[in-house]
Amino acid sequence: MGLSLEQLTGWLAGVDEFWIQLAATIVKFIVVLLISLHVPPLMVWAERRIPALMQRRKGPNRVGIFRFRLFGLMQPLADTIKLIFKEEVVPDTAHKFFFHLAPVFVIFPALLVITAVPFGHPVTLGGYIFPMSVTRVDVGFLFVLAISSIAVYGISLAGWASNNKYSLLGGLRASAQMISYEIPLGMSLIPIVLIYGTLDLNEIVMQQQNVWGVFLAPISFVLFVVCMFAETNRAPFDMAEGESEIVAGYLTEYGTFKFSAFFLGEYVGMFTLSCLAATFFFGGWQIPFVSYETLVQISGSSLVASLIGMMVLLVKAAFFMWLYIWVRWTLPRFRYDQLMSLGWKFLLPLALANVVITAAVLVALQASRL
Amino acid sequence: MISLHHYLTLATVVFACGVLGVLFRRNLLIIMMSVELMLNAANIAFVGASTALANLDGQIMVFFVMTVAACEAAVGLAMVIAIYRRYGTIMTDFLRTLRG
Amino acid sequence: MEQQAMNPYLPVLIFLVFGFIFGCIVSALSWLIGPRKYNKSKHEIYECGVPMVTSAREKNSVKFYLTAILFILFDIETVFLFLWAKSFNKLGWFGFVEVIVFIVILVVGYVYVVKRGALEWD
Amino acid sequence: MAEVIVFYSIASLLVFCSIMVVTRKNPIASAIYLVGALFLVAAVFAFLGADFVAAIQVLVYAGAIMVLFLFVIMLLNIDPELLKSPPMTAGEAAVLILTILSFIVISVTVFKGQLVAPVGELTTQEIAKNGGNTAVIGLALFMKYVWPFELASFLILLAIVASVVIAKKDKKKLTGDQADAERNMVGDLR
Repeated sequence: MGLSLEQLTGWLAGVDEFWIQLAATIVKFIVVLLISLHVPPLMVWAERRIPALMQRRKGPNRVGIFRFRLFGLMQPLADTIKLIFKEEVVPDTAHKFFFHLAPVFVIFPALLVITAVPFGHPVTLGGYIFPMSVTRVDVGFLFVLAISSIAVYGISLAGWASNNKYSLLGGLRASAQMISYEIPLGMSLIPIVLIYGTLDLNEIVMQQQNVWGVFLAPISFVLFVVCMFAETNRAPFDMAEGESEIVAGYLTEYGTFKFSAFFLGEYVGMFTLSCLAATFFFGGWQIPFVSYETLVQISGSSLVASLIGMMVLLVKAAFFMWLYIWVRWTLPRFRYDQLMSLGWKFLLPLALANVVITAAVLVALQASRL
Repeated sequence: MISLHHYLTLATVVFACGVLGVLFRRNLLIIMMSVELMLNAANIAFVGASTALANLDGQIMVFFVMTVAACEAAVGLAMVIAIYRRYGTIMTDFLRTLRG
Repeated sequence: MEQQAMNPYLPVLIFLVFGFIFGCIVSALSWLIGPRKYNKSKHEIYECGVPMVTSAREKNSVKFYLTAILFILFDIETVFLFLWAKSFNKLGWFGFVEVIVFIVILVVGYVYVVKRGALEWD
Repeated sequence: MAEVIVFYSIASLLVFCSIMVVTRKNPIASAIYLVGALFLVAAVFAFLGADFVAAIQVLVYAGAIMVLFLFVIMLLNIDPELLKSPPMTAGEAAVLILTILSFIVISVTVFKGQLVAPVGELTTQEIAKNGGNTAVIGLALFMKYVWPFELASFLILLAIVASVVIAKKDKKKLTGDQADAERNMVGDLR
C-alpha cells in the first residue's frame, strides 16, 4: 500500500507545473508567516532581557506556566493576552474610520516585504526547481523599497486621525524622518547593484559565494545600517515616540491591541530589514567557506542543505536584531533638527559620492580588462 | 482572453472619472488628484499598447510621464500653498481675482 | 531570467490579501472582544490632564511640506540610477558619462536647496 | 480562466476607487482612495508583465507623490464646513449627464475597435531572453533615448528650484508693513 517516491513523482509529472509551484508557494507562505509572526513576541522578550543583562539586573522572569519560568519567555504571551482583553478607548473627536485604518497600513506592507527575501538556495525536488523565497521577482530590491514606502501612510494617518496635538506633530515628524531617510537607503544599494549587475536578491546571494558584499561596498554597508535604524524609527532616531518630548507621538491615543499592532508592524519591519542587510552584505544563506555543492554531499538531499542555509540567514538576521537593541541602550536620542540635517546634509551627499566612486572604479576596471 | 480592448476600455473609464473630477469639483486639491487619475489612465493605455504591440517604447513613455507628473505635483502643490497663504482658501469659487 | 511557470506576482497577491485581512483582524480584535463602558472624561483627548485650549487641527510648519517635495524629486533620481545600475556593464563608458551629467545637474539643484536654507529645521 | 477573474477583479476595484476619489467630501478620504487606485494600477502593470514600471509606480506615485498630497492636506487642514459647495444647478446636471453619456459612447467604440498587428519584435520570450524587463528598458533608455534622459534631469532641477522659491517665504525681502499684512491675513504659516 505504501506510496513509493517514484509513484509520487510519476503522478507529479502529470500535473501542470503551475499547480505544483502554487502548492510550494502555499507551504512557503505558511512557513514564512510563522517565522515573521513569531519574531515580534521574541523581540519584545529580548528587548527587556538583553538590556537587563547589560545593566546587571534580571529581566522579567516571574511569569510562568505550572512552575516553568523559562527565563520569562511567557512574558510576551501574558502581555498579548492582557492587551487583547482590555477596553479599547476611541476618543470621540477622533476620525473613526482612519483611526481603525492606520494600523492596517502599518502591518500589511511589513508582511508583504518578506516575500522577496531569499531564505535559501533553490531546491531541486522531483525534477522541479523551487526558489527558497516566496516569490522570485525580477526587480527584487525595487519591489522591497516600493512596498516599504507605503508604511509612511500608516504613521501619518495615525497622527492625523487621533485629533491630538501631540500625535499630529509626532505623526508628521515620524513620516518626515522616514521619507528623508528612504533616499539614502535606496542610493546606498546602487553600488551593490553596480557590482553584481542584477536587482534579483537571489542572484546577489549566489554571487557572494566567497567574497561578502560588506568587503566590496563598505560605505554602502554603513549607510544601509544607519538608514535601517532611521527607517523603523528605532534607536537614536526614535524621535517620534520619544516619551520625554511629545508624550507618545502618534501612539498617544491608541489603546490596547492597536498599540501592539503598531509594534507588530515595527518589529516585522525590523526583521525584514535585518534579513535584507544579511542578504546584501553578509552573504545571505552562504556559509563562508562551504559551497552549496559540498553542503549537498554532506547532508544528502538539497532540501536539507537549503534549510541549513535558511538557519544561517536567520542567525545573521539575529545579529542585526541584537545590534538594534545594543545601539538603543548605548546611544542617546538625536534632537529632531540634528536628525534631519544628518539625513539630508550628510548621508545623501555621501551616498551620491559613493555611487559615483564605485561606478568610476568599475568602469576603469572594465576598460583595463578589455 | 484579455486583449488590448479591455485595457483601453479600463483606461477610458478611469480617464472619465478624472475628467468628471476636474469639471465638477471645486476643491483645488481634488482637482489635482483628478489630474493624477487622468495621467494614470494614460499610463494604463500606454503599457497595454506596449505589451500588445510587442514594442517597449510604451513603458519608457510611462516612465517619463511619471517624471513629469511628479514635477507637476511638486510645483502645483507649492502653488496651492502660496494661494492658500495669499487668499486663505483653496475653493475655486473664491479665486476669481483674475477675472478682472 | 527564465520564464517562470507561475506569474511571480501571484504569491504577492496572496500575501497582500492575507496581510490586509490580518491587519483588519488585529486592528478590530480588542474593539470586538474588550468591554465597552462609555465615560465622558475617558473619551476625551489626552492632554496630560490639561483641558484642551485650541483645536488640534491648527496650522503647522511648512518644513514638512518642503521635505516631502525634495523627497519626490530625489526619489526619481534614485529610480533613474537604479535603471542605469541594472544594465551598467553593458553600457560601459557611454552610460557612465551620461549619468555623471545627470548627477551633476541634480547636485546643482541640491546645492541650491541647501544654500537657500529650505532644509533648516530651526 | 484564472487570468480573466484576476483582471476583472482588479479592474472593478480600480474603477470603484477612482469613483470614490472624485466623490468623497473629505480630501484625506479621497487621497487614501487615490493611493488604493495607484496600487491597483501597479497591479495592472504587474499583470501585464511590466515589472519595472509597476515597481516604479508604487515607489514614485503611491509612495512619494501621495505622501506630498497627504502632507499638504494635513498642513492646510481646512475644517469640513468650509468645503460645503453649493448644490448642483440644472445646467451643471445637464453637462454632467452629457459627459457621462459621451464617455460611455467612447468606451463602447474603443471596445469594438480593430486590433493592430504587432509592429515591434520584443515579445515576452524575447524580453526574457535578453535579461528581463528592467535590463531591456535600461538599454533602450540609455542608448536610444539619451536626450530625453538628460532633459528629464533638467526638468527635475527646474521643479526643485521652482517649488523652493514658491513655497519658502523669504522674510528678508518683505518690508515691515507688507510682512504684517500677509501675517494677519492668513495666520502665520511658520
